[in-house]
Amino acid sequence: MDEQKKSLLNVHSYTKECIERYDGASSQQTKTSDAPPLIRMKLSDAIFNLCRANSLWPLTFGLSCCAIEMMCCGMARFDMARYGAEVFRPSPRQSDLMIVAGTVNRKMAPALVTLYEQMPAPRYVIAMGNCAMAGGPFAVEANYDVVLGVDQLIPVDVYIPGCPPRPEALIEGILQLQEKITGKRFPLPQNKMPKGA
Amino acid sequence: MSMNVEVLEDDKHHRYVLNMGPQHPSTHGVLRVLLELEGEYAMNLLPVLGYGHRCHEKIAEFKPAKSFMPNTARMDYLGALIYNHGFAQLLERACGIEVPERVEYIRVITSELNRIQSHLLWYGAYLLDLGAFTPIMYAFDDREHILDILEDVTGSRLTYCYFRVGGVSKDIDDKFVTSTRAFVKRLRGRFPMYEDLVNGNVILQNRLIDIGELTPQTCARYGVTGPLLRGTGVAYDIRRAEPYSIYSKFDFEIPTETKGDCMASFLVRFRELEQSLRIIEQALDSLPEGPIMAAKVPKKLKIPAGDYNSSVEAPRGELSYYLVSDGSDVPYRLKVRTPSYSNLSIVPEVCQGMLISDVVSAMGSLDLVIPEIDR
Amino acid sequence: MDINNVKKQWQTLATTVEAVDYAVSGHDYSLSLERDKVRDFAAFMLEEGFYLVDLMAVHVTPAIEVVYQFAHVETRCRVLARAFVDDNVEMPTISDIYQGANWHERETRDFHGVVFIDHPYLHPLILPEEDVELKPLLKAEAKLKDVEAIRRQPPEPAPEPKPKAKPEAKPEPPKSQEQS
Amino acid sequence: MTEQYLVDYMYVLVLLVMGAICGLAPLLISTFFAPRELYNKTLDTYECGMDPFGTAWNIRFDISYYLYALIFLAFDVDILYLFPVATAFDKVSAVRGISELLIFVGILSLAIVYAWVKGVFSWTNRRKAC
Repeated sequence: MDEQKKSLLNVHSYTKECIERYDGASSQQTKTSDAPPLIRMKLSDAIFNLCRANSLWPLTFGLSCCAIEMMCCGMARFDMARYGAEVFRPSPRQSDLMIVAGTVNRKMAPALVTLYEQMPAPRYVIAMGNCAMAGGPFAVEANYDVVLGVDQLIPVDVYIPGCPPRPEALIEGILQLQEKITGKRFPLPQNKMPKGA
Repeated sequence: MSMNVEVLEDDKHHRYVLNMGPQHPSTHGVLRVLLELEGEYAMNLLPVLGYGHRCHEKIAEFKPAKSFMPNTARMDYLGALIYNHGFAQLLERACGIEVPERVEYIRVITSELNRIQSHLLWYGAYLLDLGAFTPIMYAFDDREHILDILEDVTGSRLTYCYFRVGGVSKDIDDKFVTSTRAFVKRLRGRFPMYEDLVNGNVILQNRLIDIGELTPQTCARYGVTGPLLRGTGVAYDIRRAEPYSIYSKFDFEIPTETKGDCMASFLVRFRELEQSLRIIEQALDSLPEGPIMAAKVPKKLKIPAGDYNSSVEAPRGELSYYLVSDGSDVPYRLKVRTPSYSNLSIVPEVCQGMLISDVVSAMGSLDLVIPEIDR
Repeated sequence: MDINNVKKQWQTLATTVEAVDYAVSGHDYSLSLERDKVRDFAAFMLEEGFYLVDLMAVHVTPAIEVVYQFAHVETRCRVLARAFVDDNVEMPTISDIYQGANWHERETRDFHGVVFIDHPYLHPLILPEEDVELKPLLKAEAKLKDVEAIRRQPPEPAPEPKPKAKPEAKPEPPKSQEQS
Repeated sequence: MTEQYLVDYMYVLVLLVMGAICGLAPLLISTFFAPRELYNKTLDTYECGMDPFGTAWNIRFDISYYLYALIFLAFDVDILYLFPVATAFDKVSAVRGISELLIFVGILSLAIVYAWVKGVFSWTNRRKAC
């Protein structure tokens, strides 16, 4: 009974997997099944995509500075609620959008991949900020710990540059994701905003 | 009293070990705390750090000292200008550069605005941890005002890189002065509303009073500084104890409490908002004219060999830089002593045996910023 | 906490006690300690009411130098105490006196590989578990400097305000520190 | 006369069917239309991105939870007896109905008063390591 016990701080079961993915050796071998839905109809797809795009529930995954701009986005002034994205779910089970807001380092990579895999099937990823895109200000010769870009670990749908990107950039990223899901960009509510708002 | 990892492994005690792990709403970032639970009581806690480590100190040894300024803002992004101030002061001390009078005033005004912004975010996030959703909306509404004021001058909203060695990069105009005065008046008017909405709330008091008590001796043994130390009755504030820049010119009190529990540090931070407003007003009244850059700042900053210290009062406690220079312009070794690092180290002793919800409220009162701990 | 008898006590504990100009270097006293005196120095400082600001290591040639920084709450007095690690890079721990040093020591071990003797839980703190041997902050051979190079050069006899010219002859360092 | 009888039962049947549909429809939709993309860790227990330690089966629960269950049980049974009262409520004068109801519930709530006095509801906020 002793040997298979994991020491508390021991290596996460996904560390080897992350190292392989980071070196480009394996690409998402951990996918066990990838069957499409049982009933595939154009109409049902259109309806479901419309619903998914307009109610993207992000996972609270704030790692560093970009997390504060993500919070500003959720607040009254920039208000992601206009696009259905303001419900920040703490657990990946109830969220379908993972906004990687901050720097991912080698110790955090296994947790990132685990959380990505524990989200229900139609899952989307936004890489927010230069650190999540390509290591940002830490992609220097002296860096021994920061993962240069989240897309080497998990597939990313929308990249948002900036350090940290402005809240408007995050909202534009969500609109781009909605366009990617449904194929068309929704008439922005801003068009009907009262003058001077 | 710290968690003994070996005892746990063979599981004789059938205690339930839970990860309050890297992705958790109440850890304000990627801090992982191992809770060894007995029913609702966390009998042992073991914070595990390193999930936000970004090699700042190694980067400092590869770049000229002047170009490390953006990194200081990314260590504690809520007190970025104060981190800039500490680093600029470090290099000015080392190279003997005199800073013009106006620059000192600009630095104090913008640093205090940054301190208010950091305390407002703490105020909202802490109450969000305790389950209150409305105060964070009010706090962020005020905070956005500061972000606009500082954005006109510094150009960014969060990770400022506004100070330079010997001065600042852009002068403040009178639009900045008028909007700052308007903001001071507005925020001072909202304090009664905050007082009624939150501080007087009985649920908050039950959640905070007698939770996580600290004594000055514990703070000395752990190196805890900032609002937590002032909560225990010790009026230690670097702006008053080691007056740097021109803080000696302003009169402001150091708010302290006596009990040292979560409510004490809550009230101390809340009252510090008022003191920062007073400093800003006095600084705005006596803002001198003058250049915004020291006369002769060498392009390649030769730092004479030796080791230098500079400590400033960050929103969370004492921030001190320690620079070892071997005469070239690249630092030989730069260590940044960040306040939350020592503030967090009291968790295993103070939160031992607490209910889980009290652990969340005690850690929220530490006002943690994780990349500042992991550097 | 009156500074005089504290200084007398320092004379007994530390090998050199040097008052330093706060305006330039940011701390008041710079001491260098023997390795085995570190624990009783820490105990004495705790009695006097100092709190441990920081504990860090600097990689220099004869041996890695561990720097302790103390400050006092009532009176302004910043003290920097230095000690050299012994040959197999070990240092007595002070985490039972100053519990705050527990994490500082684990971090110094992460970055510099300084092993602190009878430290309660010397696991890596900041680096991942399997990176015990990484020791990122150790200097590459080319950049490694002697300990004298990072000491403050004695000010010129006439310290005129303009930046000092590079001293041609390397002045004999006043403190003779024979390190094994 | 029998039609009226049947019509009444028809309402009950319709409501039952509607309830079943509202219950099962989301389940059916999600089984048929949801994409089935599973990973290794999708079905593992979620613990903040980390691997959980050990199973949750062999932990010993605290005694205080057991007492909460007991009190819940007392009132669960109590509700059970109130269903027949509800049906026969209109045959008795209002005052008598209400007073008997209150006596019945009052007696049963003594269990809570007893538990309260015994301090089941007061959680000490600190428990020293045993």
